[in-house]
Amino acid sequence: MASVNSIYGLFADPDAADRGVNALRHAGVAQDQIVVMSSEPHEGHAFSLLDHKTIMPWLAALGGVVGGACGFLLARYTQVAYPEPLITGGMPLVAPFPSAIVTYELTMMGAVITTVVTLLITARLLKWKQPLYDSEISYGKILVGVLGPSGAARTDLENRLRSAGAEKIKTTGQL
Amino acid sequence: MVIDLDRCTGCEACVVACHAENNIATVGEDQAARARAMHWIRVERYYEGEFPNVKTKFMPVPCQQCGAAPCEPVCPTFASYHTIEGLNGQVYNRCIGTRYCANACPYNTRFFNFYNPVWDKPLDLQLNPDVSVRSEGIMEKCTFCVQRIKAGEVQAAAEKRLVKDGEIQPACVQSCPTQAMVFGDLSDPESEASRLARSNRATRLLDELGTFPKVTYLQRGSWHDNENA
Amino acid sequence: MLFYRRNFKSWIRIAVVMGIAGLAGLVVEHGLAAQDQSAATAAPESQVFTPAHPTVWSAVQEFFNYRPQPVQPIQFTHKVHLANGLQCVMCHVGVDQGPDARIPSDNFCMTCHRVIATDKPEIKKLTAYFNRGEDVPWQRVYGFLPSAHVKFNHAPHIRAGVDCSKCHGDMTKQTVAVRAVDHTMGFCIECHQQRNVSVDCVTCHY
Amino acid sequence: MTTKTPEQINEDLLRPLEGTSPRYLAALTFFVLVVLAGAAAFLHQVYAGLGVTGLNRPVFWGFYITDFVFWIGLSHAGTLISAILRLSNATWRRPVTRCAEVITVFALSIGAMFPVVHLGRPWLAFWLFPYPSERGIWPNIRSPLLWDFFAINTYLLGSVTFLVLPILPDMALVRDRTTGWKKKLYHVLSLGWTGTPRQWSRLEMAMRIMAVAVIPVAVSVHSIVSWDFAMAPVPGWHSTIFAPYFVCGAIFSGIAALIIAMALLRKFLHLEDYLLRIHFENLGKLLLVMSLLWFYFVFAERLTTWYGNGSSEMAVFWPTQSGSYAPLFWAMVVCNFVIPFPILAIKKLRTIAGTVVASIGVVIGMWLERFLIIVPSLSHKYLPYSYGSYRPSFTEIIITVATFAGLAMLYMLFSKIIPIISVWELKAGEVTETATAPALARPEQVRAD
Repeated sequence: MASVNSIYGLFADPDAADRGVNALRHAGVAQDQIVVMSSEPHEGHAFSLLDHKTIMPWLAALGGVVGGACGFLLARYTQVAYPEPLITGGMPLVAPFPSAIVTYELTMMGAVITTVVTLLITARLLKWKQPLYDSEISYGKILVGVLGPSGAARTDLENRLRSAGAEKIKTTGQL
Repeated sequence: MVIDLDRCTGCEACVVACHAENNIATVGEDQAARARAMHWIRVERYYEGEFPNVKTKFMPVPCQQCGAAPCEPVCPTFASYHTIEGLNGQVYNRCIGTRYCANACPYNTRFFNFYNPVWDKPLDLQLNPDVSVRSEGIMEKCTFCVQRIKAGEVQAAAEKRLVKDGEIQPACVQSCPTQAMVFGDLSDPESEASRLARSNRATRLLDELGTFPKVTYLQRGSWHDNENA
Repeated sequence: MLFYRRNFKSWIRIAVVMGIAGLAGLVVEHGLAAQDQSAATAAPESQVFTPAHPTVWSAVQEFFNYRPQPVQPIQFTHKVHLANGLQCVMCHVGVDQGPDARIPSDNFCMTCHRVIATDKPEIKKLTAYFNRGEDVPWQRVYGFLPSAHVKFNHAPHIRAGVDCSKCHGDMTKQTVAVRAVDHTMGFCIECHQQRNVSVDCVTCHY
Repeated sequence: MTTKTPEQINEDLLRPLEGTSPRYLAALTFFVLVVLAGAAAFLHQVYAGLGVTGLNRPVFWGFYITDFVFWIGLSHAGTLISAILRLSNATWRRPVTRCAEVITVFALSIGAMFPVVHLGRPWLAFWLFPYPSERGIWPNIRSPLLWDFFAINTYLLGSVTFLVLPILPDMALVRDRTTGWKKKLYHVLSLGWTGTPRQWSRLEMAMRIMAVAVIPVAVSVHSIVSWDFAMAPVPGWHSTIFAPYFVCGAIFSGIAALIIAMALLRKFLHLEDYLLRIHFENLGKLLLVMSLLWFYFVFAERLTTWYGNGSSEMAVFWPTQSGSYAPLFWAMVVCNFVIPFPILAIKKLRTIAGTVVASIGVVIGMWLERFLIIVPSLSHKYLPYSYGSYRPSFTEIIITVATFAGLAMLYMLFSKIIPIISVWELKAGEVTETATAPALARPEQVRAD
């Protein structure tokens, strides 16, 4: 943790956190340097809309199509794989309704798997060593901070965060 | 197969022959009382009329070897399937014992090995080496004595000829003292079985279910008869 | 006197001794009962035939397809016999006639070995069997497991011209037969397909 | 509820994770012992053969398949209800969803076990998996059991993710509030959750997609379970009404199970301030609707059978109405309709205790329903010569009982490891005010400064 330079303020009030984010923006901090963390989604607050855009539903739909295609091919292939036709009950080898059921189930499975994988990747999960974290978040605080600020801007950023309503200002790394 | 019910006397020779030919285990009194007896062919007995004018009717019921068998598609492992020759094959080693086929079978002609079968020695020496001995957890049923069919085909192939009509006989057909049963190739219109199956005395068991059974029962007084009269 | 005048400590001592004695008695009785039981179960076991596995362990072994190579009573050399110009069908006379290839009786072996190589230790073993009027207890090498429910017939394969070595390996290099080829279902099906023979399940499984 | 601060919520909901009482350990031990007894019974069955059950010809399916259908039905408690409530944005759902989803995952796992338990040769169950082998024979897609295999796996995967995804923030919460090995454990379990807006919005989106995906899957699962029966030409089974009938019954028993579970959690984890009467009342209303729907389906099914008067159908119909299975049938009607209907319809009776009584009735009634669908039909198949009957054996009963203990055991263990009420969702629900803060300055606007 200590290897990363950062300045952050802990806010109790989500409105103040909104102001804090704005203050950092006005200080000229780039979008990808601003870090916000909270123990609740705080829907309706402006900062909750950061990084809001995602193509997850389209990816899920695509995953569903791929899964469904796999399902149909599996249903088809497994019935004709044996060199001699395995007829049962006078049904066609690739029976339409059963194949449709398997196709449907694997469509859904494809969509579910794609959603989970997309979530894990785009939400940057499965990275247990996060560069910046403060366990006070779990006590209801909202963290607004800057990753890798220049040492010169330190006091300016601290002042801006404080005037936005930060309860505590903390720094990590060598600043 | 064609079974003439007017000839059947209910002697159950077919049942005994089937047990001997196909290594069917006798489960013992206790298990039989719990409805776990296995008879690939059974003689159903029905009574008609009021005492004392009672008439008994016998109906031997083997596996009907349906053309569109309900037991086949429900098997998840292809243990139950349709052979090229049109039999309902039962592949013992592939059976995992879901017993779904037995539920789907409208004729109740499928039998489950609830325990491992046991033969008192030296009765195991009379086991037919051409038929495998099924163990616990396996579904079994009438095969139309597929071992005899295969042996007949091998013999015919060795002699470089086709199988003759009536050359192959399942154990039940062979043992029937009144010759009520006839076995033959239904796909050959000239065979004796085909000829009898076209008779106007012909009926099929639970025909209305659309299973296309390959066992034909011949009897007088059927509605076919009245229609034609 | 002896009983009611004792103090607490000695009562405990008595209790401990009686407890140990009781336990010992239980152990002995249990052992006897177990012996009884094994005698009771062993006897009928030998009197019935069942496809059940004798032990759980054997069932596990079969599940994982573990089959040790059998040990033959006599180190019969296929190599030498074939090198001396014998053909497979000379001894395995049933191979083109029925399901079983057949192994000749020691009577058949002795037609030659009364005079040939009588001084070899393995032949002496054979002669001993013959003199006792016993068959040689050959161990099965191939053969499908009962749970495979396969009925194999040698004759049609020989008639179709399948070479013995296809399934049994090169016998000119083996002494006693060993499981040189793995008889899996894939192995059978591959050949059946190549030769355009039926691969219907009931061709072999019934 | 509104009086609770976020810190109090944390305290209340994380308390069960902090220690165990002797009473908890005693109950857990009891359930573990019952589960072990069930496992022993199953091993005995594998060793001795399926003959130790009461099954026979023609009743080849009995208690195990009843349990299978029952547990799969019960699994519709969670994910389906929770998904519907999520999509309809019902705010009262927040304390309910997780304990419902847990029932789904565990009941489904237990249910999925039964097709293996009932096999004649369970060690070959892996043949149901479509995997390539040198035999060239794959599973038969045409078999309804294979549809089950695919449907249950999809549903299990879906409901596990549906349960696990919203747990991640709570895992992070627990991680921050504990020390030592527990902190390490929860650090791993939280998958590195920090709570950035990006994570929150992705989670929200994923949950919305999952909710949309899981509802049709849940419907399909129980339809397919019903098709296990409806595909076979057995009188009483071969019916087009079965799929909706089973789905309805599944939701019915699922809600009942959820109400019972919630009542128990409320009592034993002291969650009186979170699981309120309104939750029981709302679920009670749902249960009432399902009870009426269930009655409608039973009536429709019975009516068409009776009116059609087919001889083979009537051979199954009469034993259930007035013959040997009649006591069970009418007990089912009492449990599923006569008891719950008045309790749930009269507002005064729709209390916590009232809904629990109704729910217990429904769970028993629905188990009976599954039994009555399977056994009478099998014992009266077409040819009267082969009619049969069925009596369960001790082995089947002990395994059935063990699965109930198994659910209790899994539930108890789960509630010790993970907060049974979603902490962050509850806190998020507390925030009612709308944002009045200024919108964020756009980056280009900032540059113009």
